[in-house]
Amino acid sequence: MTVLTARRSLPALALPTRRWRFRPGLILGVGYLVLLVVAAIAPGLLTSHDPLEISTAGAFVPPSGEHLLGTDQSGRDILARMIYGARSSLIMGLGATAIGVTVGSVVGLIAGLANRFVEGTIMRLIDVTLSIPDLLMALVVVTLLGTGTVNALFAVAFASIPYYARLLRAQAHVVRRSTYVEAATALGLRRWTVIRRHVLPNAFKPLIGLATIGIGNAIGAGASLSFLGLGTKPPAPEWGNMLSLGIQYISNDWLMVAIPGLAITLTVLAVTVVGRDLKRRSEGRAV
Amino acid sequence: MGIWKRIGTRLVAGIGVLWGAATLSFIALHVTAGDAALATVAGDGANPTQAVLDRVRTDYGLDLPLYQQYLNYLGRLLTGDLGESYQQRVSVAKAIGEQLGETVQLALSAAVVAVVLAVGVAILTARRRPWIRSTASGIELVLTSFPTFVLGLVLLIIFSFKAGWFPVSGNEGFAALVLPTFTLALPIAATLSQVLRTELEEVLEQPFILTARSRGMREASVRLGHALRHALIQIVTMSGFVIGGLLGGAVITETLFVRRGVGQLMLTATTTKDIPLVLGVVIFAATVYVVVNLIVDIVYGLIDPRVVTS
Amino acid sequence: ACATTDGTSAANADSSARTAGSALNAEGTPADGGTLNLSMSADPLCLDPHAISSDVEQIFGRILTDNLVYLDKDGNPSPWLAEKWEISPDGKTYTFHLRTGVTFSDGAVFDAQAVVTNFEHMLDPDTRSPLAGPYIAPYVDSKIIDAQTLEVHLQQPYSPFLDVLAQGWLGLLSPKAIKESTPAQLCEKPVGSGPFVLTGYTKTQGATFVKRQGYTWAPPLLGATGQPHLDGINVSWVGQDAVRFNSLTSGQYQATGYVPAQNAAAVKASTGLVYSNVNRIGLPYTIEFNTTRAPFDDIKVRQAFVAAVNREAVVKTVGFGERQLATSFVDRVTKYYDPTVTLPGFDVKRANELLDQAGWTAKDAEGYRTKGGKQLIVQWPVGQTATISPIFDLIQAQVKAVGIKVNIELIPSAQLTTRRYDGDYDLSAGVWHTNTPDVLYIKYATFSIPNKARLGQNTSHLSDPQLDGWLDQARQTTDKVQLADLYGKVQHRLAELTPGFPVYDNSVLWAFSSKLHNVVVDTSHGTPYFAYAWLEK
Amino acid sequence: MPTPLIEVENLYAGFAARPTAVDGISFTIERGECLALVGESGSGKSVTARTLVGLTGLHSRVRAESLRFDGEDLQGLAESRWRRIRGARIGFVLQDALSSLDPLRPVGREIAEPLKLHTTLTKVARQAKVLELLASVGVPEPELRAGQYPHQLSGGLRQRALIASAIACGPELLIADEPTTALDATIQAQILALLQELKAATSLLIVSHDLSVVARLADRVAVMRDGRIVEQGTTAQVLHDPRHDYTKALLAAVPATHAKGTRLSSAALVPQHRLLEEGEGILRKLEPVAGRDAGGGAADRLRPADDRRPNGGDPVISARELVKSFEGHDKVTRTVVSGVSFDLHPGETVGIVGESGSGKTTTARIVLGLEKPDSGTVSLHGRRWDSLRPVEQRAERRRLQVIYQDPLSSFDPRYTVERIIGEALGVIGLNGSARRDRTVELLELVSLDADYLKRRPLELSGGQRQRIAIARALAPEPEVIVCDEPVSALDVSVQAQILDLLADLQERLGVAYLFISHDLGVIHHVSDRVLVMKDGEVVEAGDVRQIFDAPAHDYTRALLGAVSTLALSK
Ligand SMILES: Nc1ncnc2c1ncn2[C@@H]1O[C@H](COP(=O)(O)OP(=O)(O)OP(=O)(O)O)[C@@H](O)[C@H]1O
Ligand SMILES: Nc1ncnc2c1ncn2[C@@H]1O[C@H](COP(=O)(O)OP(=O)(O)OP(=O)(O)O)[C@@H](O)[C@H]1O
Ligand SMILES: [Mg+2]
Ligand SMILES: [Mg+2]
Ligand code: NI
Repeated sequence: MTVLTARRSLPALALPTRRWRFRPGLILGVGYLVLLVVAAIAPGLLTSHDPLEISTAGAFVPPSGEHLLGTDQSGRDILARMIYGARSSLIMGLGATAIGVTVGSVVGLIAGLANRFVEGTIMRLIDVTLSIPDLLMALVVVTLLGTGTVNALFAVAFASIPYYARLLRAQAHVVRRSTYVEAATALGLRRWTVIRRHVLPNAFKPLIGLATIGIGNAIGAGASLSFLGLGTKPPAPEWGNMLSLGIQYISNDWLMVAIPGLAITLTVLAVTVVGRDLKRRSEGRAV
Repeated sequence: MGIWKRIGTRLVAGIGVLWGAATLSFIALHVTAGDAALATVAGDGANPTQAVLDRVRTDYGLDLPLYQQYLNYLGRLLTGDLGESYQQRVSVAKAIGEQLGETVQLALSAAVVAVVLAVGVAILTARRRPWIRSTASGIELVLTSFPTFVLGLVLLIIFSFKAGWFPVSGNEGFAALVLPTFTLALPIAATLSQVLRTELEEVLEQPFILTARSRGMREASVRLGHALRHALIQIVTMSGFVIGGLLGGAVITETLFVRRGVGQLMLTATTTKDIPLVLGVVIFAATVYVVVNLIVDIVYGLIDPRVVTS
Repeated sequence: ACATTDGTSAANADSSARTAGSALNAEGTPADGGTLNLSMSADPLCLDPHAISSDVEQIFGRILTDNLVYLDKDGNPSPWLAEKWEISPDGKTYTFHLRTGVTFSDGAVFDAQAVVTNFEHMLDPDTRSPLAGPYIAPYVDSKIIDAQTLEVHLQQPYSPFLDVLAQGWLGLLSPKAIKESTPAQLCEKPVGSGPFVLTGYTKTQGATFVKRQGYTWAPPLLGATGQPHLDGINVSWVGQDAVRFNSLTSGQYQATGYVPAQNAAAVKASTGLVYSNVNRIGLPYTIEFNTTRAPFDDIKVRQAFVAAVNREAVVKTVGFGERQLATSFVDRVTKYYDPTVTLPGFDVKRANELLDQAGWTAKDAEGYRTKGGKQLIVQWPVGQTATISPIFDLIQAQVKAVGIKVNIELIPSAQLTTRRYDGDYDLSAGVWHTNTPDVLYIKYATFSIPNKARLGQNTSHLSDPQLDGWLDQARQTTDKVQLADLYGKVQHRLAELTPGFPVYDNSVLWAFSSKLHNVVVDTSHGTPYFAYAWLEK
Repeated sequence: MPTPLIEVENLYAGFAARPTAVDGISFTIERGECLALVGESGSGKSVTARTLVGLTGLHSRVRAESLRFDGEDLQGLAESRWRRIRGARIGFVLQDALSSLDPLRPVGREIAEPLKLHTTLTKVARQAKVLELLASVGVPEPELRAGQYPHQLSGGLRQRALIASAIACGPELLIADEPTTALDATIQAQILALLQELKAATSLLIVSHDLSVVARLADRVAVMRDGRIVEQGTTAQVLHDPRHDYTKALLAAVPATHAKGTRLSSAALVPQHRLLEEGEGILRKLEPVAGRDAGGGAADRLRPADDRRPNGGDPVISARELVKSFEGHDKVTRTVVSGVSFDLHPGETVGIVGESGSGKTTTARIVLGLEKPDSGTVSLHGRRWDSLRPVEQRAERRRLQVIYQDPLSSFDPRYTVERIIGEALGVIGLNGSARRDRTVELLELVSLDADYLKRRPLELSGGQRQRIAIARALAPEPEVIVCDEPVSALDVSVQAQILDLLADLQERLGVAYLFISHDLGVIHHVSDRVLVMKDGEVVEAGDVRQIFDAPAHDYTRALLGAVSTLALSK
C-alpha cells in the first residue's frame, strides 16, 4: 500500500488531505443521526400520520402507499410511531448516558481527587451499588417513580453510574499522578486551575469512546426494561417498547420486530462511528 | 504475607459491602409502594379472607415498626437465616438453592463461551488487515448494542424455530443450554473482544513480541504464548463487568428461554414484594461480587508477577 | 377400553367447542402408553389446589385430584366422588353419600373424615387459601354419619355450594398428606386421588405426573372406566407466548394452553394441530369504573364512557376473531345468562351529550373536557408486563375523541394489588371465572366491597340495595325458575347502573397435536381434562 | 572468494507514515566481522536491522536489489524458512532492551524459548543450557536469576539476559540495536566487554549512536542519515578521517571531547539552526516587557552576564542535609536520599551523576518542592522554601523550572505547542497578543518557528519535544532550571544543539542549572561543579576538573574508568 517513491513531505502539509479523506461510513452515520434529530425535534416534518391514531384500515396492514411500513396491532402507522419514537429513544440513549456520565464522573472524580477516607467511603458505596443487580436497581427505581420513559431513563442511568464512577476514579488517579499535571503544578498554577485545565479534560478523554457505546447500551437497556414491562408507558411510541410488543406478534407481522430492531442497531452504529471519529479528533490524531 | 493481609482487608470490606447492599435494598423495598402482605395473598384472581391476610401480617412481622423489622432481619441474618419467602413459603436459602444450579450452569457456560470467543476473535483479528478488523468490530458493535432479548429471539427464530437444531425452551440437556448460553455470552464476548483487541494490539507492538518473533517463533505461538497472557489481565480486570453482564442478562435470557434461575426468581420476587427473597438474592449477588473481586485480586497476582513482588 | 362421553367429536373443534363438555379429536381407537408433554404459561409456585388461585390449577386439579361433584354439559352438578346428596329445605344442610373404594395415591382412604379434613384445610388461615376457602366460606362444620355419609352444615343458605365443589381448586387431597405436611410441604407435594400422581416438581420449570395404577373413579359422566391411557404427563412452564407457540409447532410439546389469540389463525391453519376455544363461566373481560369517586361517581360519565368505546372494534383488534363480544355481565355459557339484556352501543354523539349534561362542557388546549377548571382525567393502573394488551391503548384512543383523558399507569403487581384494595383507581379491568352465576355476588354485592375489615372483589364499589336483595335471594334458593328470574333482574339492573362494561366473553384457547386424542373439555372452566386422553403412536 | 554472510544492495524500506525510512542502501557483512551502523536519530538504522530478520512490521514495505543471508535470498522468503533463520542463525537484540523481555515470564523461560524452538533438547537439558548461557554473559547467580521476572532485574541484567537469549542457539550473526543506551557507564562497560568476547565466534551488526561504543567494537562503520548511507569504511578511517560533512559534524558533536564553553553543534548538523547566527538578536528580545513588574531580580537576571561570576555571591538554592525515604510495596522502608547538601549559585551548573536509582531525581524533586523531604531544608535565596504552604510555594514556583527527563509525558497531550508555552507565560501574567509574540520568540530561541505553534506533542520529533520543554522552562524567566536527563534519549547531533542552547542561555541570562545525567561526557561538558551520588548519598562533590581528573572516591573512579571515549580507542 505504500509508494516507495514518494518523498517525505512535511506532516503539517500532509495532514489536511488525510483529515478529509472520503469516508462513506461517517457520512452515512452523520446523515442518519441528523435524521434522528429531526425526527426527535420535529417529527411532524417526516410523517403526516399521528402515531396514536388508530387507522381505519385496521391492524397489521402490510406496507402500502398509505402506510409505508404498515400498521401495528392497534392499527397505528408504524412509520409514524418509529419517527415519533425517535425522541424517547434518543432521550433514553442520550439522557441516560448523560446522567450516568455526569453523576458517575462527578462521583468518580471526587473519589479520585479527594483524600483516602472520602475515596474509601465513596468506593465502598459504589461497590454496594455495583453488587446489587442492575435489574433490581431498575425495578426499585421504576417502582419508586413509576413507569415511563423518564423513569426508565433514570433506572438505566442509575445503573450505569457506578461503572462511570469507577472509570473516572481510576482515570483521575492516573492523570493526577501524571508528569504533565506535576509539570503544571511546577509552573506555579493554582490547584483548581490544574484540575480544571489538565486533570478534568484528560480524565474525561476515554469517556468519549465509552459514552458512545454507552448510548447504544442505554437504548438497549431501555428496550430490555420494556421487555420486562418496566419501560415506557403506553401508548407513547418508543422503539424498545415497540420491539417488545412486536415480539408478541412476530408470527403476524415480523416487520414489527425488524423495524425497531434495525433502528436501534443503526442508531448505535451511527453513534459509534461518529463518536469514534470525534474521539480521534479530540486526540488530535489524523483521522 | 502481603497477600493474606490483602485478602483479610478485602473480606472485611466485603462484609461491609454485603451489609450495605442488604440495608440499601431493605430500605428501597420498604419505601416502594405496595403492601407486602396483600401482595402475598391477595394478588390477581385471589379472594382471600381477612383472617388469612391478618395471619400473614403477624407471621412475617409486617405489622411491626420498620426499624424493628430491620433489626429483626439483621439479627436473623447474623445467624445465617435469610428468612422465608412470602410467596413460596419455603426458606429463602432453599428457594434460591433450587434455582441456583441452572443459573450457575448458564452463567458459567456463558462466561466460558464469552471468554473463549472474545479471546479467539481478538487473537485472530488483532493487527490484521483493516477489513478483517472492521468487520469484526462492526459485528461486535451490533452485538453489544442489541438488547439481549432481541438477540435471543433472533437466535431462537433461526436455530430453533426454523432450523430446529435446538429445543425452543427448557432446562434439560446440553442442547437446551446452547442458545441461552450464546444469547448471554455474545454481547459480553463482543465487549470483551473489543477491549482485548485493543489490548492485544498494544501488546503486539511491544518490543518483547518483536523479540519473540526474532527467535523464530510462529505467529500463532507468539499470540498464544506471549500476547494472550497480557490480554488475560484485561479480562480479569473486567470480570466485574462480566459478572454484572451475566447476572443482568440472565434475567432476560431466562425469561426468553423459559429457564428457571435466580434471575427469574428475583424478577417475580420484586414485583410481588417478596421482600426476604429479594434480599436473599441481593445478598447472594453481593456475595458473588465480593468473592469474584477477591478471586480477581488473587488471580491478578498469579498472572502478573509485578503486582505481588514489585 | 372406554367410549367417548358424547357423540360430538371434531378434529377441528373450532365452532363446536365453544361450549364445554365435549371431547376433542375423539375418533380412533384408544392406545395405551406415551407421555404427554404439556406446556403452560406460568408456575403457580405451589401445587396444593387449596392454597392457590392460579388459573392453571384448574388443569392440575383435574390431573391430580378428584372432586365431590362434576358439572354436566348444562352446568348442573352430577355425581363424582359423591354418589348422591340431599339438601335440607332450609338450604343449610347438605348430606353427601360418598363413593367407596376410592383411595389416595399415598394409600389413605377416601371417606367422610377425609372430606372434613379437606374442608378444614381449605378454611385454615395457615393454608392462605385464596379461592377454595372463600368459596366455601359459609361452611360451619360437618357431622360424620358414617364412613360414607357426611352431613355438612352451612351458616346460611348458599346455593352455589355444589357448583363450587366441582372446581379444581376444591379437589380433594389425601387427609394423611394434609395432616403430615406443613402448608409449604403440601405445596410441593400434594397427594390426590386423581388419574395421575405427581412424581416430580421443579419450581418454575415443570412437573411430572405418572398415571395412577388402579384408577377407576372418574366422573361417571365421562362414560369411561378403567385406568388412564397415558403413562404420564410432563408439564413445562413456558412463559413467552411466542416461544410457547413455536415449541408447539416444532413438536416439542403435544399440547399447550393459553394460545395467544394472534396465533390462533396459524394453529387453525396447521393440519397437525387441533384448536380449542371454549368460553368460560363467569364474568366476561370487563372494564370497571370506581363508582365511589369522581368522575365515575356520576352515572352519566360512566354511560358516556361506555358510549365512547367501540367495543366491536376493540374485540376485533384484541381478539383476532377468537373472542365473542360480551352481551351481559355474565359470559353467555353461564347458567341463567340473560340474552335479553342489551348493553348500550357505540355512540359518540350520545357520549358527548351525556358529558355535556354531566357538566364537563369546557375543553382545554389538548382537547380534553374540563369542569370547574379540572380536566376530565381518569387513572387506570395496570400491572407491569411485557405483554401488555392493546386494549388499554385502544380504549384510551377511543375516549380521547370525546374528551376523556385516560392515564395508563404501569405498576408492579404488588402495588397494583394494594391500590385495588385501597380503591385508588378510576378504571380497572379483569375477568372472574368461576362456575356459577354467583360470580355476580362476588363482583357486585355490597358485601364484596373491600374495606379495612374485609377483603372483597367488588372493584366497582357498586352498592345497590335492589341488587343486594336479589343476589342474597339467589343464594338461598335452588329453584331454577326463581334463579333465572333473579339473575335476569340482576343482569338488567347492572346494565342500567353501568358499574363497568363487559368487553368480550372470556375463553380458553388451547392447541394440541392432532396425535393427542379424546381431550375432554371440562364444563366447570372450559379447560382440557386428560383422564382418558391418548396419544397416537 | 566466499560469499559474505550478509549482502544488501539497494535496500528500500518504508511505512505508510514514512515511505522512505530506508532509502536505497547497500552494505555487506563478512563472516567474523563487526559492522556498526551509526547516524542521526530516525535515520533508519533500526529499520535496516529489522529487514535482516524480516520483521519490519505489518504495514511496512521492503524492496531490495539484493538481500541475502549466507547466499539465500531473504526477499519473499516463506514464513517457515524465516522461522528457521530467526533465532537459530541470526540472533537479534532489540533497541528497547528494557522492555524486550516478556514481563509475565521468568527470564529463564525467555532464554529457553529459542532452544525449545530450534533444538531437540529436553527440558532438563534446556534448563542447564540456560544457566550456562546466563553465566556466559556474566550474570551472577544464574539459578536465582533464571527464575526471576524482568521487573526484578536491573537494566544491565536484563540487557544481558536478552543477549543470552539471542545467542542461545549459537547464531552466525548477532544483531544488537543500541545495546547500551539507558545503561550507566559501569554497566555499559560490562556489556561492551561481553560483545567483544562474542565477536570471536559470531558476526556482529551493531547499531548505536554512541560513537565511543562503535569505536571499541566495530571493524567497519556505516554512517546513516535520512535513510541513506552517507559514508562507509573501516572504523579507523570513518572515525579519524571522515569524508562526509555529516560524519565530521557528528564527530565534532561528541561532548566529552569538549570542555565547557566550547560549541558542539555545527551548521552541517543543523542546517536550520539559526541560533548561532541570530542568537543575540533573539535574545535581546527577551528583555523584560516595559512596565511589567516581573518580580524581584528579574531585571538583574536579564542583563548581559559579563559580570557573572560562578561560585560568587549568595546561592540561589541551598540544600542542606536532605533525607527522604520511601516505603516500597514490600513494606520495607528505603532511604533514597540521605544527607545531601549543596549550593547552587546564579549562573552556575551543578551536575549530578550516579548510578540508576541513586536518588538523583528524588533530590531534584525535593529541590523543586514536588516532594517533601523527611528532614533537611531547601532555601531559595536564603529563605526556607520546602516548608512553605503550597499556596505560598506557588508564588515562588516560577523562579524554579524543570525540564523533565521524558518531555513527552510532561505535556498535556491535548495541548498544542502554543498552549503549552502560553500556559507557562500565563504564570507571569502575560496575555493576549503579548503572550503569543513571546511564545514565538521562545520558539525561535530554541530554533523552532511559528509553524510549530499548532502542533501537538505527538506530532513532534524527540528533539523538538525536548526543545519545547526547554522553551516552557524558560518562559517564566526562572533563575534556576532543573534538568533531569535532558539529553539522554537524543543522538549526539540533537544533543549538541540543546547543550549549546543551554550554555548560551546561561551565558546571557545567568540561569543556574541543576543538571542530572548519567552520561559523564555530558556532565563533563556542562558542569562547573559535580556531585557524585551512590545509594542516596553524595559520595564525592567538587569542581568538575577536580572530579574528572583526580577522583577521590572509589565509586567515582569506577564510574570514570568505565567510560569509553573516542580517545580511548585511538
Ligand atoms: N512501524 C513504523 N511505522 C511508521 N514509521 C516507522 C516505523 N518504524 C520506524 N519508523 C520510522 O522510520 C524512520 C527510521 O526509524 P528507525 O527506527 O530505523 O530509526 P533509527 O535510526 O533506529 O533511530 P534511533 O536512533 O532513534 O533508534 C523513523 O523516522 C521512524 O519514525
Ligand atoms: N514515590 C516513590 N515511592 C517509592 N519509591 C520511590 C519513589 N520515588 C522514587 N523511589 C525510589 O527511590 C529510589 C531513587 O529514585 P530516583 O528516581 O531518585 O533515582 P535516580 O537516581 O533518578 O535514578 P535514574 O538514574 O534511574 O533516574 C529508587 O529506588 C526508586 O524506586
Ligand atoms: Mg533505532
Ligand atoms: Mg531519575
Ligand atoms: Ni383465574
